[in-house]
Amino acid sequence: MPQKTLLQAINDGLKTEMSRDDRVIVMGEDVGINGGVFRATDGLYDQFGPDRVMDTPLTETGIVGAAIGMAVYGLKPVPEIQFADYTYPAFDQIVSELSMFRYRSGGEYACPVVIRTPYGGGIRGGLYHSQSPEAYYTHTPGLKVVIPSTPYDAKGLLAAAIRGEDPVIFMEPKKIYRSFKADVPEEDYEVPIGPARIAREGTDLSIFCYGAMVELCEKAADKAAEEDGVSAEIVDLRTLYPVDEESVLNSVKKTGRALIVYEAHKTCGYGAEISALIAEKALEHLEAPIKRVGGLDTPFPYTLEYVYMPHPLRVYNAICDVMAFE
Amino acid sequence: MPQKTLLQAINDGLKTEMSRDDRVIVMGEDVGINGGVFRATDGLYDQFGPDRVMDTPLTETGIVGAAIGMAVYGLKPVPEIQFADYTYPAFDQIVSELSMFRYRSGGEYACPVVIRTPYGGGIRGGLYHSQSPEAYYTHTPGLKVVIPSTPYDAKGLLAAAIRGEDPVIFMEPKKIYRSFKADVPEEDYEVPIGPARIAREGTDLSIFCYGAMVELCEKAADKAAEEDGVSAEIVDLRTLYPVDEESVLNSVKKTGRALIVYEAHKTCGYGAEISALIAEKALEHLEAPIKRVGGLDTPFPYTLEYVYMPHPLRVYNAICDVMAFE
Amino acid sequence: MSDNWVQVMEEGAASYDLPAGLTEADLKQMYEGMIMIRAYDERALKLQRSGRIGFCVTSFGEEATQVGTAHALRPDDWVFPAYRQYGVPLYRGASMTKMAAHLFGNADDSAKGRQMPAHYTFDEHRFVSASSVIGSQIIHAVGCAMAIKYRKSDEVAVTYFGDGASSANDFHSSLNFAGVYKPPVLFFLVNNQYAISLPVEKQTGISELYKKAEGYGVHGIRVDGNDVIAVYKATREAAQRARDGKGATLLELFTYRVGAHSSSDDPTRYREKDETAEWKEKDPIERMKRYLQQLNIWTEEYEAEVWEQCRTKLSVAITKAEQIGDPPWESAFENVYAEMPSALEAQKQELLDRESGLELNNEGEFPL
Amino acid sequence: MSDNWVQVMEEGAASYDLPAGLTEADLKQMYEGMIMIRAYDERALKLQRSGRIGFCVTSFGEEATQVGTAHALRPDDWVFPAYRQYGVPLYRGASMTKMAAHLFGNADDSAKGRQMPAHYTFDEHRFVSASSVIGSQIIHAVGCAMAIKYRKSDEVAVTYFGDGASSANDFHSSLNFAGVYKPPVLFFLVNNQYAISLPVEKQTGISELYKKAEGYGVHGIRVDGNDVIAVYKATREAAQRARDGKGATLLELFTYRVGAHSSSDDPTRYREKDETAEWKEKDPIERMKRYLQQLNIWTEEYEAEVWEQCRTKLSVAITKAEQIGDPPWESAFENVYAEMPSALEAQKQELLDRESGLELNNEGEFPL
Ligand SMILES: Cc1ncc(C[n+]2csc(CCOP(=O)(O)OP(=O)(O)O)c2C)c(N)n1
Ligand SMILES: Cc1ncc(C[n+]2csc(CCOP(=O)(O)OP(=O)(O)O)c2C)c(N)n1
Ligand SMILES: [Mg+2]
Ligand SMILES: [Mg+2]
Repeated sequence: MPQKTLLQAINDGLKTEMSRDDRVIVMGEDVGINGGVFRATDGLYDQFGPDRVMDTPLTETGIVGAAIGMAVYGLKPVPEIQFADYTYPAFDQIVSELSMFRYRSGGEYACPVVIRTPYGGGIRGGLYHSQSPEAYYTHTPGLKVVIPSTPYDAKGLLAAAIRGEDPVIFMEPKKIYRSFKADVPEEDYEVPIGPARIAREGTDLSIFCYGAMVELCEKAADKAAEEDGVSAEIVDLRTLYPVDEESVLNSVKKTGRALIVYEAHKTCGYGAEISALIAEKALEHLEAPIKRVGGLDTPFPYTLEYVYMPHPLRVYNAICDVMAFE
Repeated sequence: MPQKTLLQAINDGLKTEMSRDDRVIVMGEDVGINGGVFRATDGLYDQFGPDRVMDTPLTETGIVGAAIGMAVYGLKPVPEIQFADYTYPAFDQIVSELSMFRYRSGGEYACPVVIRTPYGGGIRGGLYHSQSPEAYYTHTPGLKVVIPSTPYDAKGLLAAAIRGEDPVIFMEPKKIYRSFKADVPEEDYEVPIGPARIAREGTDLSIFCYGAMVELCEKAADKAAEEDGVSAEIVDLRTLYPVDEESVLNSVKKTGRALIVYEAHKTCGYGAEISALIAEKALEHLEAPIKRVGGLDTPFPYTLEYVYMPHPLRVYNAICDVMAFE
Repeated sequence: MSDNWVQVMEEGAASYDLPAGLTEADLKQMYEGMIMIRAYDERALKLQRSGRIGFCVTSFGEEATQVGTAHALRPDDWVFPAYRQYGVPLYRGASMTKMAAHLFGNADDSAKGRQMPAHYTFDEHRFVSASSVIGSQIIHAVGCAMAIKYRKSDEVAVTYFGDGASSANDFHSSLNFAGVYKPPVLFFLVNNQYAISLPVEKQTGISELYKKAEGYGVHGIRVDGNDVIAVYKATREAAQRARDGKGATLLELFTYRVGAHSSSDDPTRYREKDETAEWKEKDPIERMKRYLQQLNIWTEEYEAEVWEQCRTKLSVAITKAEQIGDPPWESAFENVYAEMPSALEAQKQELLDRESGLELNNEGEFPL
Repeated sequence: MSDNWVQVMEEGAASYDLPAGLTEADLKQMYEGMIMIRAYDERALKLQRSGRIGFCVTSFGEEATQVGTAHALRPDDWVFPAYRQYGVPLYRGASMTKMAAHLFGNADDSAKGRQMPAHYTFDEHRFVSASSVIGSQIIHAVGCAMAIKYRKSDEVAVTYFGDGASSANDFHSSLNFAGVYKPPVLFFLVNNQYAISLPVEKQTGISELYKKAEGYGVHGIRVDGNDVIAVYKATREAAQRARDGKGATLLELFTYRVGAHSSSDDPTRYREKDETAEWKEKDPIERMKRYLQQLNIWTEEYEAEVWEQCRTKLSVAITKAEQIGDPPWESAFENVYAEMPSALEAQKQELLDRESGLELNNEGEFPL
């Protein structure tokens, strides 16, 4: 089976979906001739031509808005927003239009647009190329929010998103775009939107995470296993909305302890929802406070990126804290 | 002492601040001759003239962006966004610019802009005149988020916001704009940004809420007191960011039970943060799961507004649930 | 008449030839269509004033902008309206009962009572649901037209929006996309000279809004928006250009908002009665009537009959609509997604289990 | 030369009079200013290529747009730049050590190492911090100019942005506000014909971008952006108009991005070498040199000396900057608010208590 990076898996996924279905249209800034600034759309322009791989003017609200109109007509647009930070100029189109079209039209018009966008830190992108805005979108009914952490899932979840009937914010952890390779089948396949993935089974505490944080939590868990004999279960949420409540609650019922790790600003980040979910539905199973390791409640700094972002050692420390509680 | 509605208190507050400081500029759609669609700026145009009460073109990004430029120059703009739902076209200016100006300029440039905006349901405004987007802004470092629930606080918090050095999203619960009157001093005074208000002392459970939900929680608490002898403490948060952690934790430590009530979509709403805060820092004091009563995870419907919004009886039911847990 | 100003019926009277292949039947149809809108508005406002519906929008004085455009389009052309263009589905033959159902936001409403009145949706008439966010629909029309072009179809997508909307973000993104991709889209900029209280002079630095098109390489034209035949003619030509692959046109339909912004608005706060009176003189229905008179196809009886029919149609529909109740409360949970996620199902179940706390609980008043 | 095309130095040579009250000293100052930018770019790129800084932006070929405008402005005029106009503070006399500190994002950087390189901020030079979000600074300049007007001051606010930015939301809101309020603001649209890989022909439907101003009732003009004197002259006049209360001007500075978009970009993926070569011929520094030669104020020694001085200045500053370390990690928590909220203080304390997990942990590469 071919080994691919997460980025290559996405590229592969786009090619697969475009080959299967001529309703699928890719559009965005620099996605055509240039193949995307991260090269996620590399080769698509040559293979599918300018009508299906559209270089657009510099307007994210235009990109998302036009994609909505295309979807209303019956196409399946897959716009790329160059950085998740630049979804904000399109915020109104995403939050007021894309997410609500089906509802407000009484079900007459659907908008199955899949917005792909790289997010998160780890490439020294500073304030405006590093943000993790997933919580804005998980707080917006009508949207699904999906974040893969492995090449296999990236291709499979993208397929499921594109074939689905709902708008999806498909966020790609750019930090691990190229950092490792793994098996990715040539054939097309779907990884369903919804179910979480147990990245590692464990019995002492549950770590909930997604995207680039999964790898980092694995490192921290390794250290905790080696040095403290802690058996951590790592739950890769994959789909943030609708969340796999059952997997979250089952894991925490088993281990009795919960740690949530995310890069976004801690306050009101997505991890708050997971914590609140547990505190509402599994409190009696808890043997320790629910801890969150998040990004700082500051903008995302350039030089001091490493201060902002969760680090394996910070996660390790948090594991120790949670385990120390009696 | 004069009795005023919340709306009149805001109008009074604006007049007071404009009289005190000629750097204060009011701007927005229909705020001038028309006095604002809710009449919050009524009379300002006549009193202060078109240079200080500016009717603007229909562009929220322009309104907020221009206000930022004015603040950089040294003014204190107080833009009105006609409905909180229409902050989204300005989202990029709020989240990328306003909130980060001080940080990214290493402290060289501050942006003390106070964005006033009515939010929430209760006036049959349907999908786009009813939203409660506070969680988007509490998840954005650099912003302060303030929501008054009484006429007294409205004037005092507005004064503190305008006199402060930081950008503030000042959200006004439109449902209770005119629903009751209360004492509002003629003189100017500040209610500091930060501290919560214990709206009612109690010993059995803590209800955390803000804005129009406070009145509603009081009704529910009345019923619980009468029918079940429950003594509920009601904490009106007033400032959502930075939150008054101490008051939240102290209350829950005292009562051992927590209920959080908000109108925004439940998932990833601000209540999730309060729950997570408690689950992290006061878990050992809890005698029951932390419950949230929120708006539905649906867009905001018109006819079925009453299904969407928290209702005293829903809150009452939740009080019973929390109290029933042993 | 200059190159960029389309007018057919002189304001006083005049020009007796039937333009652009219009038959007498066409003219009558348009005339009746405008009266239908007028009657609809009068009735809606009455319903609102008597508290039977919560809110309404009217389009007094702007009937020609809706009827003239609608008459020129094909039924399979896509319409992305603002809130003031319900005359278009009415003209396209939407069921009056459905129209009324939307005013009440009842169980029969095709928007399922989820939107405020004036946010109609009719997929069978390609009249696409709009939000209340000013200007956001414009780019949807452009995207739809890009899809039409991609499919090599000969439909046209059109969008309506106001002078106020010309300041919004998506006016800019839309005109820009239209200039770049040249899709078959028509932009109807209904310049009624007000955005709530803001007169157009304060909305933007030029007075002829069609000129905004030039900066995007898009064809722009100004049309007398109170002249239904001119509106028809200009639309027809622009649609043909679009179908011929020649791209977009921005049509400024110059008119006046004779009524209030909505049932919540009080225009005496911000404009002079004289100004409004002046524009009442230019009423598009009266203007058409004079035209029909000169063509000798108008009689008092005809007029009376048209009004009578419109009113009856309305009365029947409204009586029916008023008997239909609210949508079932469970319907608030539907159509958020193609399938209801389990967490939402659970929220529904929670209410179902209790069925308390489900009464109306409004205190405020809608302000604009 | 048409009405809307400002050029002073003919491309070959010519026009020996000193225009607009410029002295020889002025000309030399501008010439030296352009060389300083060129030298700065060469050095920055070298630092980046050798891994000593993480990222850089250059402005090869666009030096005249910075120097010509800067020379025409007063030091108390406000500048709202994009990322490609660091030549402006350089020309206004910003400390070279501070400039270099920003390239390294070190403890001495006035942005405190919080922004990527090319996001300078210098309050003492009224050079205002910009975000990376394209176009968002334009409206800040407008707001600043509205404040200037409110205060009846005679400063001017200016903003720089690219052809790509003309598609952004705040280009539209800004020009619209400028047309309505007529504040003293200058819009420098630096049309370098590319937005990363997108050529300007695909960015918008017209080729002369200054014409976009008309749709807003704003004065627009096109200037040869490789002709530093023309840029100076046009800016001077527009600034005077603004100070005289005559409102805004959009100046399209027509030029070409000779280099890559940034240190991460590879332009061979999307444009022909020939095209770039052609524009290298039109180099603004060479053009000015020929002009100075004709005025007999250029010698080889002079040229060599200027380069020498620039390079020395740079070397000194960079050596110094490289010795300064990163900002202290605690500084990441400062300046979020005027005073640090206690929750943030607690987050800081948490790291302080542990001081572990504070190592660099990057895996990706910056792509554009
Ligand atoms: C983005 C946004 N901002 C503000 C409003 C509030 N609002 C509703 S209608 C309106 C004026 C619209 O004017 P125009 O576009 O000229 O349309 P008209 O009402 O004249 O038909 C405003 C400001 C809104 N609906 N959306
Ligand atoms: C809103 C937004 N979208 C996308 C980007 C990514 N991006 C950075 S520079 C750039 C092109 C800008 O082109 P132009 O405005 O012409 O300026 P130039 O680089 O040519 O000076 C893009 C798309 C961004 N920074 N901001
Ligand atoms: Mg209007
Ligand atoms: Mg450019």
